[in-house]
Amino acid sequence: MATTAMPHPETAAPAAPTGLWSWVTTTDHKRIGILYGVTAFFFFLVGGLEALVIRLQLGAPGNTLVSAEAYNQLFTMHGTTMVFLALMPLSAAFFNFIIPLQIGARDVAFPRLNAFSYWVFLLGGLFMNASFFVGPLFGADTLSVAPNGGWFGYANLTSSQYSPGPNIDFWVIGLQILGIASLAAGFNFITTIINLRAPGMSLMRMPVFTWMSFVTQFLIVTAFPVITIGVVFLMFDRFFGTTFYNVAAGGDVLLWQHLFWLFGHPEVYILILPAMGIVSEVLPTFSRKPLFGYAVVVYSGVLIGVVGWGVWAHHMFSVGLGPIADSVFSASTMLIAVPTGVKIFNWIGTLWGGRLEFRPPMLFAVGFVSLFIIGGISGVMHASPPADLQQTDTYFVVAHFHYVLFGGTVSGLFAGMYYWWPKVFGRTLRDGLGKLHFWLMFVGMNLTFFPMHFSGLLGMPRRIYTYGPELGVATYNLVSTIGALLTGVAMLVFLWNVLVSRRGAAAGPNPWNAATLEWATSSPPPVYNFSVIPTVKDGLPLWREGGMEPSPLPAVPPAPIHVPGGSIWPLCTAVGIVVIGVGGLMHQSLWPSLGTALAGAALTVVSIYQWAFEPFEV
Amino acid sequence: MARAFSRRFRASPWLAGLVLATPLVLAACSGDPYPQSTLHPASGVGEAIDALYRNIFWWAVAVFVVVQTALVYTLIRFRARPGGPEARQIHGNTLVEITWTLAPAAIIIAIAVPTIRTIFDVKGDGPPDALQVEVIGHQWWWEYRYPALGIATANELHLPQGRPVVLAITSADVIHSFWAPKLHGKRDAMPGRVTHLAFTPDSVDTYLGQCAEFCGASHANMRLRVVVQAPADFEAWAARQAEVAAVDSTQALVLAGEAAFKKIRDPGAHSCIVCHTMAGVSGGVAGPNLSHVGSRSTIASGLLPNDSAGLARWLRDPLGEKPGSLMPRIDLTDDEIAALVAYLGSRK
Amino acid sequence: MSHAAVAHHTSTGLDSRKIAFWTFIGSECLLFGSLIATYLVYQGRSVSGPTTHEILNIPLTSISTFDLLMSSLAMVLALAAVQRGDRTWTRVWLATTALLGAVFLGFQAYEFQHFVHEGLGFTTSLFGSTFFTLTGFHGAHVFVGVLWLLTLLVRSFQGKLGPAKALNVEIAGLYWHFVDVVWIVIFTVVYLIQTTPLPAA
Amino acid sequence: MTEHTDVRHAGEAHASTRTYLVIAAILTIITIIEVGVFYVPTLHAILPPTLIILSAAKFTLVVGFYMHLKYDHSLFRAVFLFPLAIALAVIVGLLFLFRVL
Repeated sequence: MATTAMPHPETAAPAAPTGLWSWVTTTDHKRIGILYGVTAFFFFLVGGLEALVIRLQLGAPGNTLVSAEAYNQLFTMHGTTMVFLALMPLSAAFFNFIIPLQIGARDVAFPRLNAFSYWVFLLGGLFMNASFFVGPLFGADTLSVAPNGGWFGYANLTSSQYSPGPNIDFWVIGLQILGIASLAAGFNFITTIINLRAPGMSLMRMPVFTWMSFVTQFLIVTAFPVITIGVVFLMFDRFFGTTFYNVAAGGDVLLWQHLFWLFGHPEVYILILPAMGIVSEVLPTFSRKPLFGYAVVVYSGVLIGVVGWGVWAHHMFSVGLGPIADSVFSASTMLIAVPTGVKIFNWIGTLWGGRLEFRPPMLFAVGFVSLFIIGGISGVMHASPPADLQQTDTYFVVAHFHYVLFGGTVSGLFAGMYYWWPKVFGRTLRDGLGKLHFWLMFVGMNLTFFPMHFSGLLGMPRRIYTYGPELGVATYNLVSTIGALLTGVAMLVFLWNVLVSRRGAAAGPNPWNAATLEWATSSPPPVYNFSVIPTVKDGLPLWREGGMEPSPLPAVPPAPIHVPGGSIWPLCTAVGIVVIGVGGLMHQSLWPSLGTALAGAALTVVSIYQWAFEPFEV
Repeated sequence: MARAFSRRFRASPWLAGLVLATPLVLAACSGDPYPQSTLHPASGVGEAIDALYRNIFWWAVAVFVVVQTALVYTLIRFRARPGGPEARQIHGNTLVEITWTLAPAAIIIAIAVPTIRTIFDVKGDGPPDALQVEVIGHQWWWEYRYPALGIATANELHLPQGRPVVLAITSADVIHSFWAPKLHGKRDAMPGRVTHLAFTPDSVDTYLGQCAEFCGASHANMRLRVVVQAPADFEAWAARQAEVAAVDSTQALVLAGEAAFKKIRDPGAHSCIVCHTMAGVSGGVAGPNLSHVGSRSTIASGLLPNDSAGLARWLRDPLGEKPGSLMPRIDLTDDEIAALVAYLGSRK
Repeated sequence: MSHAAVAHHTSTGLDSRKIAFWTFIGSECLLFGSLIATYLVYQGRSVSGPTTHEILNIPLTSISTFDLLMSSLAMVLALAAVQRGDRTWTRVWLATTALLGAVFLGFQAYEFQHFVHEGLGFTTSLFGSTFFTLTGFHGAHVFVGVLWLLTLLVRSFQGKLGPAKALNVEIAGLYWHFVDVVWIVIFTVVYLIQTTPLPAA
Repeated sequence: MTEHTDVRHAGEAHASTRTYLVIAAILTIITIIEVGVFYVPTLHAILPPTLIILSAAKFTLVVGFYMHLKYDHSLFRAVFLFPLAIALAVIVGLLFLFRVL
């Protein structure tokens, strides 16, 4: 692809090319961020629908809305979709759009690698969800070959002996594809944050959202290889008949649990840290004062990331690892509650003495803090192994992680959406609808998940498609179902707000009068982000006198700016990888499987070489 | 709007506290509406776990009230009022940071000490004279073996009251988790490993429980009961289980049922004797031991009551009752079903 | 990789590709770390099939280890040659490194075929599964490395690998040395530390 | 972080060819020792620790000299050693949990 001609100083910056081809070949971090956001929110709605059907089925004891097999597929896909296809990519949407702007860069370090990450994510998500519809290709009816082994896919239930169908093959190959997307993005953002900061922006002057994203990327880069190996073993067991998790041959089912949770716990910090970063940006802006204890909040985030590697076996207290291992992991899990608590206190410290304006971003950020307190406390309650023996695998744990993931991450992400919407689209979402959305979600969320503490303590295990009336948890489940419906309505209000706001008043560069660098450029920013790369003198450049030079940025770039063109090769490489995956899916029959896989491999290799030798100047 | 917001918020901690307390109050006074409650232990170890849980619970409530109140108070006091004070540009306060780092650390230690102590209390090694029972998880039912007494049963675990018991737990296929909440926390049943639960049931009662680790299609239907009997009753039960229940030859229906049970069907796997053990008749091990199925209160791992209606429903369509069940749909005539119901019912 | 980027502003003065690649190598430590941990955890747990003593050939593998060590030396000399702009020696050392890598793959192919012949297949036992997966992953990395080196060789013959492109060779070198270092660990962990007792000497 | 605008020429403080040959010789010697120790039955008891130390030495030599970690910016050390430390901790942790150590 020819690179875009360099603009002559007098002429306005080159208008971003339009049309489908420009989107398919885009390497602009802002467009990739929008693509991530739209795709991830679509999958978030799919995951939400799956949750609604689950709640309708559990609304009453002995319900027959869905069969056992269908229910197992629904809860597996709800978990997998929400973790891998909704929350992580929604965070990635913010990484893509906001990090380069916050550190004063024109784009990420490797724009084409960035596009590659998105396309692999999109195709991986479609591959995984195609399992709902392609049953007939496997001689089964539709809605019967979606993954059904749980988002955790414990061995040896997921072995070919106990899960013979293609269900788990979709899950296994889908996860490997999505792993590639996350890893590629991880290397890209670590390099971007290290190497493309504006002059004067030392690490301790970086915005907290970028800091938390930086820790998140290190967790991704170190955690995903472990689950990749765990899933490789499962793939080899299922495709070639190796004996990694085959108990008869000496294999150990606990190996999967260790490898999965070694990834699993850093994964949940990958899910929460970006939202914590967003809250640490929103609270100061709407309290009209700096974040309380910036350095402490940053170091707490780093500490959470590091200690996050030492807690994984608290998911395995009922396995009986022995009192010593249980004590060690209980201690490390409780230790991690301290920096998390410190972060919460620092947020309250930020609010203290502020001039609090409860605009929608602030509502969701405060909602995050309030609900995350409940989630954090209920988490500590089963950090103690004996108590966990009663709580693990029950709805008490479901309540805990929904308070932390829905009350926490989703509220944080909505705070981010309302906060940066004007920067991304140039128009602000309506306040009134935003508040309605918040209150519906806040009440709906509490109605859904608070009763789960009780159904869990009263002995309702997880992942059961039905339960007897004698259990005494029917009312709690009914309330949860009503809450889920209400939360669904809240999502509709948000979509309505998105539609209605398309023609709102144009929001200027800094509608919230915030402090960080992304608010120094126009809304939406030009394709090259900053007419001139500013020099930063302070952690809050727009609030401090002389915090940023030149201030304000010149409207037209004084010198010609090179804007890299598009490239089709990231998409082609992504297609190649997914074709290999489709080949893997047909492992029952040798030649079609080998043929498809080799074709995919060929496409991938050719695309990589084209990508490598394409004239492309960053 | 801000005022409505903060009023709604001011109510939430007290509302939450109240709602949190209801199950404790409710369960304590009414019959037993919560058979699988984790809050009503009926064994020494269960009480130790419950005591630890309550200790942590009250710490949690205290932290919840303090922190949420601090948040709500801050939201109300510093909300933007027309003509109100500007925000104070505070950057941090080292002393405050130290205090609210040490405070949670102290609470954590206050929880960690009893936790570690209880961990060693519940690590699953009973006294040497404890009753040894092997618990084996299958896809989707429980098998119990009493090696000392030489008997095997399914889904309903009989235990003597007041005597320590050690359950050696494993699985014959995938991972399950044995859990009778009122007696002890759950312990995973894993293929290729043996894990243990040790406890002493306090009082005579029937305790409900179910599998707590996702194990496939009918994970929800893999229920269990622990029937704690007075020592004398337990001895009688065990003795009864050891005998071969004689067939009452005067009952034509029972004899027809025995014939139907022994009948080799087409395909062979549909014959009862291939999968089930019936003392003196057959030795199949794929399905539960039916030698004394008549003495159990439920069948199909707690799904159906053990009466003629329940037995008939199960025999007519096992896959409908328990999705994915390994027991196939056998084409039985109504007469055969009636005969089998009588015969199995007589296996007391 | 694409030709040197226009000198543009970086916070550390280092090339982004080198930072990204060191991060990639760090991530690969976790990949091979998990594979090695699994091999060690499963050692001695196979219920059937040949054991390490009956099948592993230490002399042969020592030679292939030496071969890979020498390829690392050739790689470093290739980089030095590119930086000097010495086209001839660049091509000699790049070709040598690729050749030594190919020889290593030859050793491994022979060893795999020999093991299967001796009754240790990929699915025979835990030892078979873990051994072939660990050494197979490493072998695949060596194969990619050889392709990468041959690509650089072709670029050199096309005159597109001048001193300004030294970074491309340096990054290929980082990859190659890392693959060599992983083999150093595998050689010790798999071949030399055979915890199952030695047969009577 | 030092402020540089130009892309610093890679490896300007790199080692000379002679160093590389010396390193290659040392690596070869260590490998010979490793294999030698393997064949000495009396040393069998302390075989694992010695071998780990020897391979760690080779590891450090290659990473330090051939991969330039010793000469290059400390950032590369951080970005490599932090994940390496996690990998080692994971291996040791799993060996304890599976009672191999």
